[in-house]
Amino acid sequence: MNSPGSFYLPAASSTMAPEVDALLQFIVVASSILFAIVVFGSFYFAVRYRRRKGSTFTDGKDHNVRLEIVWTVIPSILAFIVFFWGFNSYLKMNIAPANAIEVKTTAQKWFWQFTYANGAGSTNELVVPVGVPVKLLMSSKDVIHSFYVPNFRMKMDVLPNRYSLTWFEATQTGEYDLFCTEFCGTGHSSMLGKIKVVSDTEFRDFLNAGSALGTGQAPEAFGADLYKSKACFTCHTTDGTPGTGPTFKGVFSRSEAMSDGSTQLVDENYIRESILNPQAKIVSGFQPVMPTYQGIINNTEIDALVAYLKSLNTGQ
Amino acid sequence: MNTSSESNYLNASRGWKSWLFTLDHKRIAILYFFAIMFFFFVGGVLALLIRTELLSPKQVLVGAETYNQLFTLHGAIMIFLFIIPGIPAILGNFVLPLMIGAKDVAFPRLNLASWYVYMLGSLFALYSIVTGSVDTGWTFYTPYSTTTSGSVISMTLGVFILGFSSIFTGLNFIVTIHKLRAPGMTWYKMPLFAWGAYATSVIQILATPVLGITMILLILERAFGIGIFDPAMGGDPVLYQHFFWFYSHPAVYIMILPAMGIISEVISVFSHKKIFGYKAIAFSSLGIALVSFLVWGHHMFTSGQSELAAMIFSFLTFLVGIPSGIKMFNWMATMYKGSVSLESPMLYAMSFLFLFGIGGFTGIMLGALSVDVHLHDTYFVVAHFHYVMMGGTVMGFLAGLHYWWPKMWGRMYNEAWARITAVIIFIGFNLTFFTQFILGTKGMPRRYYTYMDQYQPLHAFSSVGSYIIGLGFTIMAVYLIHSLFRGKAAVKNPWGALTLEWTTSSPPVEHNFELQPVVVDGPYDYDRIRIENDQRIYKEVKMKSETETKVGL
Amino acid sequence: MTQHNPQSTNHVLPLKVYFAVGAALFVLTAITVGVSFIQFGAFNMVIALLIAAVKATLVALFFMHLFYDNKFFGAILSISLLFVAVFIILTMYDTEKRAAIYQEKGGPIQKEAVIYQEKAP
Amino acid sequence: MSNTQAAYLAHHFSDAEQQRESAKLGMWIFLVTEILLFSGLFVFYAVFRAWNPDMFINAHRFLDVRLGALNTIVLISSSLTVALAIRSLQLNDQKNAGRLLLTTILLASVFLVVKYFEYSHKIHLGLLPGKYFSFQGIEGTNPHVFFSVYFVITGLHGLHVIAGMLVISWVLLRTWQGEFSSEYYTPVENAGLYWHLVDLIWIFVFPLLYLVG
Ligand code: HEA
Ligand code: HEA
Ligand code: HEC
Ligand code: CUA
Ligand SMILES: [Cu+2]
Repeated sequence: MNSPGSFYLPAASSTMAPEVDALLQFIVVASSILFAIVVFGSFYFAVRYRRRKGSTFTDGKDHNVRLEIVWTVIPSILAFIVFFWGFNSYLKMNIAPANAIEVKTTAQKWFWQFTYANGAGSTNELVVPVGVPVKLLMSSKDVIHSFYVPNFRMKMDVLPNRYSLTWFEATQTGEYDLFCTEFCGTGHSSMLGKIKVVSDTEFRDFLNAGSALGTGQAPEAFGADLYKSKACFTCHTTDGTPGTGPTFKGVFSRSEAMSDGSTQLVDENYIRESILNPQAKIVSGFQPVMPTYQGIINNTEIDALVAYLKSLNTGQ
Repeated sequence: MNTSSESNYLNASRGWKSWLFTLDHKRIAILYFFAIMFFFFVGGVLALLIRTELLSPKQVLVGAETYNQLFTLHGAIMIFLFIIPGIPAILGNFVLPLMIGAKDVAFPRLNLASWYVYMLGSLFALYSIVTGSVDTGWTFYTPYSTTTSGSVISMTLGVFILGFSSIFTGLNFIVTIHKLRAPGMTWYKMPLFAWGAYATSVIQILATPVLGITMILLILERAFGIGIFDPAMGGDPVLYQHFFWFYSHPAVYIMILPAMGIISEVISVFSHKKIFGYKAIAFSSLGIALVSFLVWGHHMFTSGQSELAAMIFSFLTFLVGIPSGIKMFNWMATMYKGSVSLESPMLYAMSFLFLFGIGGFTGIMLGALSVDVHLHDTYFVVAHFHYVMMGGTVMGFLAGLHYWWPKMWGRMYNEAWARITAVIIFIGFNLTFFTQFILGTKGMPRRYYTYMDQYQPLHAFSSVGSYIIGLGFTIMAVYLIHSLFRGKAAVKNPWGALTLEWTTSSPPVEHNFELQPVVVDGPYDYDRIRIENDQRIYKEVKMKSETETKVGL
Repeated sequence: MTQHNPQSTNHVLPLKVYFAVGAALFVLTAITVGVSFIQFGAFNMVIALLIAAVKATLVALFFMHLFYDNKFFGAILSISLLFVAVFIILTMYDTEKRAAIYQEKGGPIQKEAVIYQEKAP
Repeated sequence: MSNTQAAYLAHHFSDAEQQRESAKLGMWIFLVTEILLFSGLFVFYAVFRAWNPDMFINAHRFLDVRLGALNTIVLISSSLTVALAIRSLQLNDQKNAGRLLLTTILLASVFLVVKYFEYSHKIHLGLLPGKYFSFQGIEGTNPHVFFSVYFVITGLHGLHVIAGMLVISWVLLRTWQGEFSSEYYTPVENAGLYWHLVDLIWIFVFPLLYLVG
């Protein structure tokens, strides 16, 4: 079921992908033939009947009902075939098998948040078992995003205050790109993620580890993990260059000018507030675009992040 | 500009007032020509900036926000300020009354008003650019557009105002075609460009008001939160998409139908053969216009709309392909056993056939539900619509511009350079956008300012292609401007065409015709009229003065 | 067609016609208000729209002279109504049928609601 | 061809009949664009009513049926007076035509005055759309949406009433100056068509908002 892909298609790694490819290729072939007839036919006539010196009298044959019928009916038949084929696969794409496992997906500027049935969660990395249908129940916290995995040939918009659903069944373990394909603002093109397709046992391990994340780790190290897994890095760098947000290099106990003119010392409380209620105080020179992590990050995780930010100071 | 001593519409009166207050449809067309070309130039430069930014996977020129503004402005300017008014307002205004033997359009004052409204709308758009710009994409999807900073309101207000300009033109054309045809010009003796313009106008009348109300509701949503589109206030963003595409899908046929009309003219004239399937072509225009209102949901297959609605929209989408195909086949049959000369308008027409063919068939791929799920919002869509808009409409526009240029200005351009340019643009275009089809099938999403490394080579090819297009247009600008000042004087009928606009002088006299033309033959009766091509002499059999007719009776 | 006959477009209707139509419109207004106080459930909407349609037809035919004028104008009006219908019907075909496959997809949106809540597993 | 006609014949028309027919056709096409402009609002209404029928019914109780009915009567009467004004012109009775047009404008002002009272009552209660909605007593989800529909439809319609009044004032002025007669009255006819359309739209708005909610 897994085709390696070609110069114009990525590898087909879900159960639906080969079906989509088949129709796509059918249309490519059928329309190439029709295209050759019409366009190259015209070009041939243009050359074959090019104007020569002398008389340019041409005959007056200006219609032929039989021809008109032929070139109405044949394309119509083709169009019907394509329609039914496409619709058939589309229905399959939309009706999840009953045994599908459900993953809740929240999109938010500009990252993905996944929650599994047992409460384990992950950010920007969806881990799924191979050969098992996975149903995504999706909604957004702000604007419309769209969940797109080219290898699976699947895409579904994620709407605010509304559910949308889709499903897939991966046929091959590996890592696949996840894109956001609905324009959602400044960070649209960095709203990327990965789909990690693993074996059944690995998936079970992941679920178990997921609900007990961070135990037995030093807070700084855990915070560093969170910096990656909670997508802070998409906006905050640690090397001193400002991104969408201020850099984390030397952020702790820095005095920061706010857009309302006040200054603010970056301490534990301020960091906490920045994470849970980022719109409260805006660092001057930046847009108020940082999403709230309310409900996504718990207290231990905030503490870990604070410890990590502190460590960035002493590290230098 | 014209050195000959005869009086024509260009030299009939002088001074800027005689232009800014003119009621002459030909002069209004010229006013439109300069305004619209200016915006095409701006949109094109923005496109080149986009392509330069995409040369490498990381930032090259501008930041993410600026990039988002670039493609929004590129899309909005190209669509609302260039391509929708383009052919109707420039070429339609200029030749439609001439073609049907009228002295002017039905409501000359409204016609002038439409130009001023256009300018006003464009001012609003420009105002929004200087006051923070917009970064929503040309589709203004909610709730992004109701929450982003920037001056969305003045841009959408501009779009709203531009709608009126479009409505005025459409209204004028419908009435003109109904009421002002010359004696003897029956519906079936009308040139096919007039049919195309008619079908276009019908769409403009029926669809544009919905764009208007959509923009009003969007503004109200943004300003007061009325709760129709913004989910935070209880609205439905997918409903916005219905509203938007109810206009914007038919709008794509506002763009293509007049271009198809031009192609029908050019192919028949340059094949010196009667157009094949006149009625089939004429009615397929109307067919496309009507069916175009039933398919808008194909832009929303993955939006979370009902699966049943998606099914209906997909089915109807395929129906639009059939009449477009009928046209293509009839054009081919017109060339069969014709006497084809490949002068520059015809070269652009051939480009049209090739590029619109590809664009159309890829439209069919997008119309197929399951395939669209993969391709939606990838570069495949970007490539599709550039193939139909740039490769279809713009090629049609260029064909028409070269075809009627001698009539508009009374000057010829340099034919050799025109042919070279047609080839350059054709090559550059395919390089730019064919690569994007492959990018799309490989999964490259659109509106991405940075991208994954694996897409770089194709993006680089595409950018190089766009520079070649830019070179082509620069050459074109040079030879066209050169022609305005230094071009050879044009004869009445340089191409040996049979439609009425070629029976008056080049450029036409102020009131179009010396005498009221009376139509005897059909517009493409090449079988009945012998044309001595070498001398390019056209026997004027069609223009008979009214007195002559009366004597004849 | 009658359109080229100036007589027909200059057709002067007797006063009677205008007053009769006006009276009919008043009466229909009274009826529709009256009926709205009776509960017919969903039929209230149907009745109200039917009466409105009758009133609109009267205005169009007599006040706007469509009855006597060029039939083409009537055609234009009908076509525009047809497209309004297309707009409403196809849009509602979506908004009403979203729950066809998944229950969760259907239904109106809640104000300020984050409907994304933890569902019991 | 009479003198009055010739005076208004634009150069690009061959006769007055052609000009008249063109103007009227143009007007009808313009009316089409108006209908489609309003179509979006009817979609707005239909979609949200189908989603929240109970809320719509609860909320519409806050509209005053009596005032709505009064306005319906006023608008219908004004439609009648325009129609009669045109009839008077057909009979060359400029005086009467002027009087009837004036009545139309007065009726239109009555309509606006009534609307003013309706609006101020709602503003007073806090029944404004969107962000400004502050009323608490309506059951159902998002009752402010009903008032959005209400204000947007009646607001746009009100703007059309004002535009119609301006147009009618203009033809009234020209009637007083004796420009129209049974030979030439196309502008009045077109102004009338526009006014009837404003009436037509109200005929649907009234039951949808005031009666069935
Ligand atoms: C000039 C403008 C123009 C034209 C003419 C068309 C023509 C068509 N378009 Fe295109 N389209 C756009 C401009 C245009 N489009 C734009 C701007 C967008 C994107 C907007 C955005 O999102 O920003 C878009 C997007 C778009 C989509 C949505 C994609 C997505 O976002 O997922 C779809 C889907 O169905 C589509 C389909 C079609 C079809 C079926 C046609 C048909 O009309 C094509 C018909 C022609 C042919 C088919 C070729 C000739 C036919 C034959 C030789 C006969 C044989 C035919 C058959 C066998 C069927 N278009
Ligand atoms: C008519 C419509 C039209 C036209 C002609 C073009 C023309 C071009 N477009 Fe555009 N494009 C759109 C409509 C159009 N586009 C739309 C609607 C979008 C979507 C926006 C969105 O997502 O919201 C888009 C998006 C879009 C993108 C995708 C951006 C993204 O998704 O991130 C790209 C990228 O390559 C692109 C490139 C180009 C290029 C290289 C050209 C070139 O063909 C341009 C060539 C033209 C020139 C270089 C002008 C040069 C002129 C002269 C030198 C002078 C001539 C003067 C006289 C004759 C007087 N366009
Ligand atoms: C979408 C981009 C984005 C993401 C993701 C993001 N931030 Fe921010 N952040 C910003 C922006 C923009 C600012 C500055 C404006 C403001 O103060 O709100 C900011 C400000 C901050 C500040 C205050 C910095 C200072 O110099 O005063 C802290 C602390 C912070 N973010 C922590 C985090 C943490 C921890 C995460 C991840 C768990 C995170 N941010 C994720 C965009 C982001
Ligand atoms: Cu999220 Cu684009
Ligand atoms: Cu479309």
